[in-house]
Amino acid sequence: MLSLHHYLILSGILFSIGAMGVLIRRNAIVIFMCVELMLNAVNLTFIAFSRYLGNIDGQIFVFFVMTVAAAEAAVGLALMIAFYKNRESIDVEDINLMKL
Amino acid sequence: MFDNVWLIPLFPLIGFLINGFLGKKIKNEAIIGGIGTLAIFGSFLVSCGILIEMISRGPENRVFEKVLFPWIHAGNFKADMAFLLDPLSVVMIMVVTGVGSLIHLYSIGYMHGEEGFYRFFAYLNLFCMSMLLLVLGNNMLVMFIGWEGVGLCSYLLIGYYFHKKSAGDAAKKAFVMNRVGDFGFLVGLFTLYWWLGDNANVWTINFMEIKKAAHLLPYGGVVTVATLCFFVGATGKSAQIPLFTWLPDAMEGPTPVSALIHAATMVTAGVYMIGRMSFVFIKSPDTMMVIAVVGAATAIFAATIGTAQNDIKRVLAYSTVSQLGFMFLAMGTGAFAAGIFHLMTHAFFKACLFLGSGSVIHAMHYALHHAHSHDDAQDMRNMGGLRKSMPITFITFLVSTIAISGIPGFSGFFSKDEILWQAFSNPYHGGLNIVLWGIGAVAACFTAFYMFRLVFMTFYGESRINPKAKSHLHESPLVITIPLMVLGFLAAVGGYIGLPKLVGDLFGGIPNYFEQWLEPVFEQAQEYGHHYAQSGGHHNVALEWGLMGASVVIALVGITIAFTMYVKNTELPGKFTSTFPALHRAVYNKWYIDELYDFLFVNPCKAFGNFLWKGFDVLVVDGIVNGVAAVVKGWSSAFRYTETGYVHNYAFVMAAGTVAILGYYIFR
Amino acid sequence: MELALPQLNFMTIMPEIVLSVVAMALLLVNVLVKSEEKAYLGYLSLAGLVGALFTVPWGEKISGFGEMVIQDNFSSFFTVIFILCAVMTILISDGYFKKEGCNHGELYPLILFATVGMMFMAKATDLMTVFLGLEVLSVALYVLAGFNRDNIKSNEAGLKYFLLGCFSTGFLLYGMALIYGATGTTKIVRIAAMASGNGAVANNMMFLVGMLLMATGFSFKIAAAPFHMWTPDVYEGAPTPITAFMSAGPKAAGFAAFLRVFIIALPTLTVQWSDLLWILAVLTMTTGNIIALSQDNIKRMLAYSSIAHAGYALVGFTAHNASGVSGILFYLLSYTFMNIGAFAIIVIIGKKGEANNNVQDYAGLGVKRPVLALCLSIFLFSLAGIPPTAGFIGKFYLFAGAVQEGYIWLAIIGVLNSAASVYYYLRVMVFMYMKNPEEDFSWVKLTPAVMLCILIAVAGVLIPGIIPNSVLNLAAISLPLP
Amino acid sequence: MDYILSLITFIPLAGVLLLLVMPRNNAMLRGVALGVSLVTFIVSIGLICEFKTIADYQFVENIPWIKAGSFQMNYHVGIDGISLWLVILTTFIMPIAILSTWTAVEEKVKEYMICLLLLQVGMLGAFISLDLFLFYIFWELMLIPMYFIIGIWGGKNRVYAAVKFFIYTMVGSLLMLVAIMYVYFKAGAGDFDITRFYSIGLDPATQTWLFLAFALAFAIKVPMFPLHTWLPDAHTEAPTAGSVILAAVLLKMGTYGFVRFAIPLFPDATARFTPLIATLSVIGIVYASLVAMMQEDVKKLVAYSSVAHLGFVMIGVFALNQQGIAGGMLQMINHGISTGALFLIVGFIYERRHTRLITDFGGLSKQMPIFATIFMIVTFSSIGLPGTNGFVGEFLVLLGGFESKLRVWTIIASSGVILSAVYMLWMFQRVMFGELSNPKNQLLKDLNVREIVIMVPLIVMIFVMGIYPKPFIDRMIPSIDKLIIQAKKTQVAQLVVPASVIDNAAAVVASPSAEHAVPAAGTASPDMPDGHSILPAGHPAGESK
Repeated sequence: MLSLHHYLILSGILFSIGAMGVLIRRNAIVIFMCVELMLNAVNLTFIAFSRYLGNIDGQIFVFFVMTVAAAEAAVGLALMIAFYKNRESIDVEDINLMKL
Repeated sequence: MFDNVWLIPLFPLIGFLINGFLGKKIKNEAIIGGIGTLAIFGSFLVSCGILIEMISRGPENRVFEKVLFPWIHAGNFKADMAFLLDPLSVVMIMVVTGVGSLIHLYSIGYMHGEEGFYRFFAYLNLFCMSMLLLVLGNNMLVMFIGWEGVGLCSYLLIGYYFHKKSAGDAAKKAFVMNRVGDFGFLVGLFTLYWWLGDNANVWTINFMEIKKAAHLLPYGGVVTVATLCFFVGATGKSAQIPLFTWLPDAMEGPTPVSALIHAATMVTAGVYMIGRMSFVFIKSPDTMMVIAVVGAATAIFAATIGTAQNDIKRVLAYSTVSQLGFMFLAMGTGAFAAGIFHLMTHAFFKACLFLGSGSVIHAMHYALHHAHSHDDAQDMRNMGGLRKSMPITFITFLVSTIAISGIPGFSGFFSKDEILWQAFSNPYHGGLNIVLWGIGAVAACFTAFYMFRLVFMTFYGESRINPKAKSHLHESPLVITIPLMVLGFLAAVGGYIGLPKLVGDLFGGIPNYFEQWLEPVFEQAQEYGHHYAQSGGHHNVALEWGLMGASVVIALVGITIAFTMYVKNTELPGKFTSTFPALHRAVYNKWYIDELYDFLFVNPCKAFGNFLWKGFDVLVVDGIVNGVAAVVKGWSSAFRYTETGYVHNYAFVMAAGTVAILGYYIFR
Repeated sequence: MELALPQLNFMTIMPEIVLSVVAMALLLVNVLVKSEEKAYLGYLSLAGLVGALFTVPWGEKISGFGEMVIQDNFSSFFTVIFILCAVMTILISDGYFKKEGCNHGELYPLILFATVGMMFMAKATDLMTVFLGLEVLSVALYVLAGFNRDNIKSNEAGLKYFLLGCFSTGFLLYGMALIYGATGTTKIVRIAAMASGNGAVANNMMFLVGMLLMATGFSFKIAAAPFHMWTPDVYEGAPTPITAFMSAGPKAAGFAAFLRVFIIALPTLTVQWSDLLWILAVLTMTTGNIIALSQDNIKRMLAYSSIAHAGYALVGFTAHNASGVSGILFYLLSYTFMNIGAFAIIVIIGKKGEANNNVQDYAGLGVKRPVLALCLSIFLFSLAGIPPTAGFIGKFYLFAGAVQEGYIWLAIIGVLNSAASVYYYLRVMVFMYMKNPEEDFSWVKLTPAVMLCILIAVAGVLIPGIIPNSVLNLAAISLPLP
Repeated sequence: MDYILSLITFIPLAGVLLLLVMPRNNAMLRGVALGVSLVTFIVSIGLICEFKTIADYQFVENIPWIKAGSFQMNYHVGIDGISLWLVILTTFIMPIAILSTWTAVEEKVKEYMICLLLLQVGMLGAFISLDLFLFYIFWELMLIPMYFIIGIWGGKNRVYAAVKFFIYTMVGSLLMLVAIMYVYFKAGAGDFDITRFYSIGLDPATQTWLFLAFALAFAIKVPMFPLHTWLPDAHTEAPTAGSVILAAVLLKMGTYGFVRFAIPLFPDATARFTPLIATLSVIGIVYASLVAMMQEDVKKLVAYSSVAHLGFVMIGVFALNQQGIAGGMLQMINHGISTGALFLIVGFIYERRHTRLITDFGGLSKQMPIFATIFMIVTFSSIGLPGTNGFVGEFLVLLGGFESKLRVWTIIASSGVILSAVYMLWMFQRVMFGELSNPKNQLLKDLNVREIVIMVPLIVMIFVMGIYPKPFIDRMIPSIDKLIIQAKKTQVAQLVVPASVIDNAAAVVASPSAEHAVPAAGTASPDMPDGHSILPAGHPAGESK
């Protein structure tokens, strides 16, 4: 029988994987994917709690998160396209005009 | 008349203001000089009036205080602008205004044609005012105004020829050395004020109030501290060891200045101050001894230097230092009246000597100028045989020289002999008395020697003057010679108001008027003195006669030596010099005291100041300030490299921050 | 199970409704307006903002939408800040985007949407609303930061902000999830109730970690160290009016949500979070000020300065007493005026393509354009916290709050920081007044809109600086209360 | 006359507004600025006329200003004998400062005058504030115009000097701000009224810290060794008027701060730190004098001399007796006049020769006799020659110090009178005496009418205060007595009322006639004179020790 802890640990691991991806990967799209992974890990947490607590709030939250993630994806990809048009790269190593 | 005492300093003040502000516009020397002279002469007249009134009053009614206005009042401290008239201050104002008037008159002739003639008279008047404040002040602070005021005027007048570097240097030196003394004066004042206030609840700096409270003061202890501090002040003003070196340099000023300030009046302020506070000084046997020893030492020390100087004014300057030493010797041995008496006679003969030397210089200068010669007009080696061309100057000069040398019948004899006798006989310093007398006697011998050396080199022998200039030499005008004659007369007869009792008894019991006159002033001091007098003193008439004779002999010895060396056998000085070159060089160079002071104080001070500025202030103090700024700036330039511009670095910092926070809270 | 319809209370979100409607209408109108007449959109949006301002109620406390939002003085105060922020941004935008030659019709709706998002953050009484408001704001801001499509720096700013913003959102959300898990609710009042009544919840590690992760997420929004790294780059790259907007509005919104959530929902963890904030405050102030010292680009310098100011506000937050919190409110309002005012001047001094933004380029401004220089000096003095400006009063309340709670050292570090900060503010004035002009600043055009913006800013800095009573009292009655 | 203080403080502000709207006509701008400062001065004369010689604050205005949250700040102003003369000094110096730059400042005249007048607002405000918060506002407000005056119209290294001045002062004052907040919360609910704070009775440990914070701010401003290094820089770089105001008024803020705030607020800490402060002051006197002696730049020399002079003020103030504080207060004013005048003098020659190096001069007396006379008077005032103002202050300071526990320090400090003569006269000699060798100096013109007009009031004040300082001291004394009582409040070991107060009261009763002849010494009664007959217990008179 899967307990709440299993879900929480899984989501924790997923969240960590996502975070590590953000830190390690160099392609902006992949990084964004990793962020999505983090968000979905959170969603999993919400759902698990919601189920465990018998409370629907968590599930509603998840809907919002999904919607927002979609909006973010749209904006994000647009930004990347704009950047790519000027720089012809979306490698984060190249996003370094401004520093210090 | 007493009520009008404020007029005395007022007249010179008015003279100063008129000449100071309008002098440049007036231009006419006669008017400027007239104003200046009349101003001080007016004071002289008022002083005479006061003297007459004081004589007419009984001895117990001769103290008078006049408050002009309250000056500094803060809490228990009160200093009024107020004057004190008593026999002592009247003697002083008579000397200051009398000699002052003569010197003003003299200056009209002497300063004729000088640039800044008006300036000279303005300063001279200002000086007189300050000096009168000094002697008239009824409290230490008014005295201190005058005390510093005369220092200021001395500064201004020494630096009168300000375009000469030496004059500027001398002026500054005089002021700074005086300031060292003033520092002592101030600390002495504070000590006395604080002790009396704190321990006896007499918060005062008023002389008469201190006098009344003087019985509360202990013998020695704090009084020694206070009086020694005051004495430091006196050494500064009166050019005693160790602060005497400014006075010879002060000869950079015009000669009337030397006569008035650096001979007759200002330099005697220290003596006056001790006299004024005799009731305090005498309470400290140690201080009295210090004063006596310093006085005696200065007397002999300056006299030795005087023997080897060639500048006519410098000889007189060292002579002044030496004579002041005599006065301090008198004060230190409790012979207050004698000290003041010598102060007065010294004012007469030394003023006359200075003015006489001025007359010589004036003539020499004129002559050399017309001969287009660049010889030094003040160097005695360029003079000689002047008695023929300048008879009046010569005679007055000779009279004064006899007076200073202590030849019986002239004023200096009476006062100097009184000092020597009292130094010997007063019961304060035990065995030291004889030593003091001995030093004084030797110094007197030196005095006679160098003074006659001066006379012989200047007025006798063959003329060493540039031959071309010789024809231009002539006697100075009346405006110069009249003061000479008056002062010469006073130098001759001024001593008779203070005949020693011994001599007076010979002539049917003529009392010592001068001592009698000052008796109420010093009565209290003498009483305190008896408190610790060691023995009854030596009141042996025969001994007194003997010592008097001895001092006459000593003077004659000095004169004889001078005569031998500078008239009869003129090679002797050269021989002497070549026999003892080191000694001569040391004496000629004033025992290298100036160099010693430079080495000990001036140069280290400058070096230390320079170190503090460049080494400490800029590098360390400001270095720390700028260093802090630099460190912050450095951090700034270092920390900005944390902003690498890479997203993953930023994300890493965020993640690391989160982990650190979580870790801290979970595992703490 | 009975189905209870929640009380909706549209009145509670009246300003948001007004602005959303105007924004959507503008999107439609935008299609019809020629590109050189986009300014009209600006006027329309200004009208909408002013209209929204009139719908802000005071003195009431109404909960709406099933306790999702609340209308109270706290939210009203922030709503005013946001509207002012939007108004001033719009006033300086038109000139800027014309200069940059950038079609900017969508700008106004985006600003309005961002404003709506901020308002929701200030009103949120539910973590869900906090998140929603935050995202509405963020999404709009990502676009705004990268609005200058042809400018590579703007692109980069947008992208950096986007990536890091999403990343931080993840942490915030995870924190919310944990809090939800620990208490079983997302309503902040109930979270507090659950925690205070129940030791098991209050001491639950999940609850604590949730708090910490939320703090992380909010710290990103307010640009507190070490979550500040994005700020300089984004501020530098974003179009200057947007930088102005971002530095004032979203920071205030972040504080609004941060304050309300932590003070109302997490009073049981006060000890923990005030410790955390103490450290964050010190780090933030110091980092911001130290690095700002060596900046030449004035936008970047102000970015670091804005980090430092977040630190000052955190000082008040650490104290979280009446003086401290009302100090934050006052300070954020003043900061809006002084910072946007400063940016307004940077906007008009700047040349096309974000050029002329270095401190050195300001040489001689005091001679050539004395009034502008004077205004900029006033803003900078206010930023430095020197009387008689609002910046000083704000700082006084913040630090006084800390002193009152016994955080003496925090206050001392704070004042030392503000002493150091003086250097870089003065540096701008050194160039403006004490160097000789190299250019004549002939390109500087002072349009009425910009002039109005600067005027508002000057008034907003000086009047509360001299007679701060009314604003302070407003702040004092606007504390976040359950 | 109820609002006279506000009137005085804000007339300059009105002048600023007037200047703002005026066209850029330099002559007119200067005229208006001068007029405004003159009007301020004339109105401030009213203060002296209406001033009552009592200890309380007068011309008090207390209007609620900020009241929000837990704070209550009032616009609470008023003056007593201590601040009266500083206010007058400020209004007195201002027209002189404005007149002094008539020709020296040709660029940005409008801004310059605005800065000067704003500065005046700040200074006056700080002197009249009785509300600690208000004081702080004005205190900081002063920095801004001074920063611009140094930074814009200053010399070569002006930016460095201006920024250093600003930040150095700021660091100290911000720490003081924290201390102000702390005091406020310690005092409990209420306003920032300083008299309220006087009576809170903090424990000694707290006082220590608070005193340090206050003292740091004030010590930087004074400036005391070793916090003085901003001063030479600021002075050297500032334009003449800036230096004049800086020396004459701004530095007094520090000493005034000690008198008004640090000492009465923290009596225990004051007692504890008196030796430290006195030591630093004495070091400052000797050290600054020695450093001044070696300076090559006249202005720097005068700047260092300021450090030394302010050291005297600090000694006097911390002597905590009537003479000391009265002397310190007088010395503040004296320093304002004398050093202000010295800076003006340096300004005159700088304007002519564009150099301030001592070696560039020499022999100027010949070329500029009026200048020489004035310079000499001011020099001697600075040295503290009796008859000039400098003496009265210095003397009272040293006297007060000697009577207090600071005796040893005072003796060392007294050596400052020697050193000041050394460095001032040496400088004077090198500048004014000697050969007029430099050909550039041979063309120098003597002072013109405007310059003489500037100097005359200062010279007059030098003598008035030197010869008749009574009106100045008399008005201070009640306030000083109050201060002393306050400062010794918690020191149980001390007398409750200083003996001097009793004495003063006795003197008032006795009220001696202006002139009286004391009969001959012997006939006076054996008792002490009347003024001294009231003895505190434990001090039997007439006891020979």
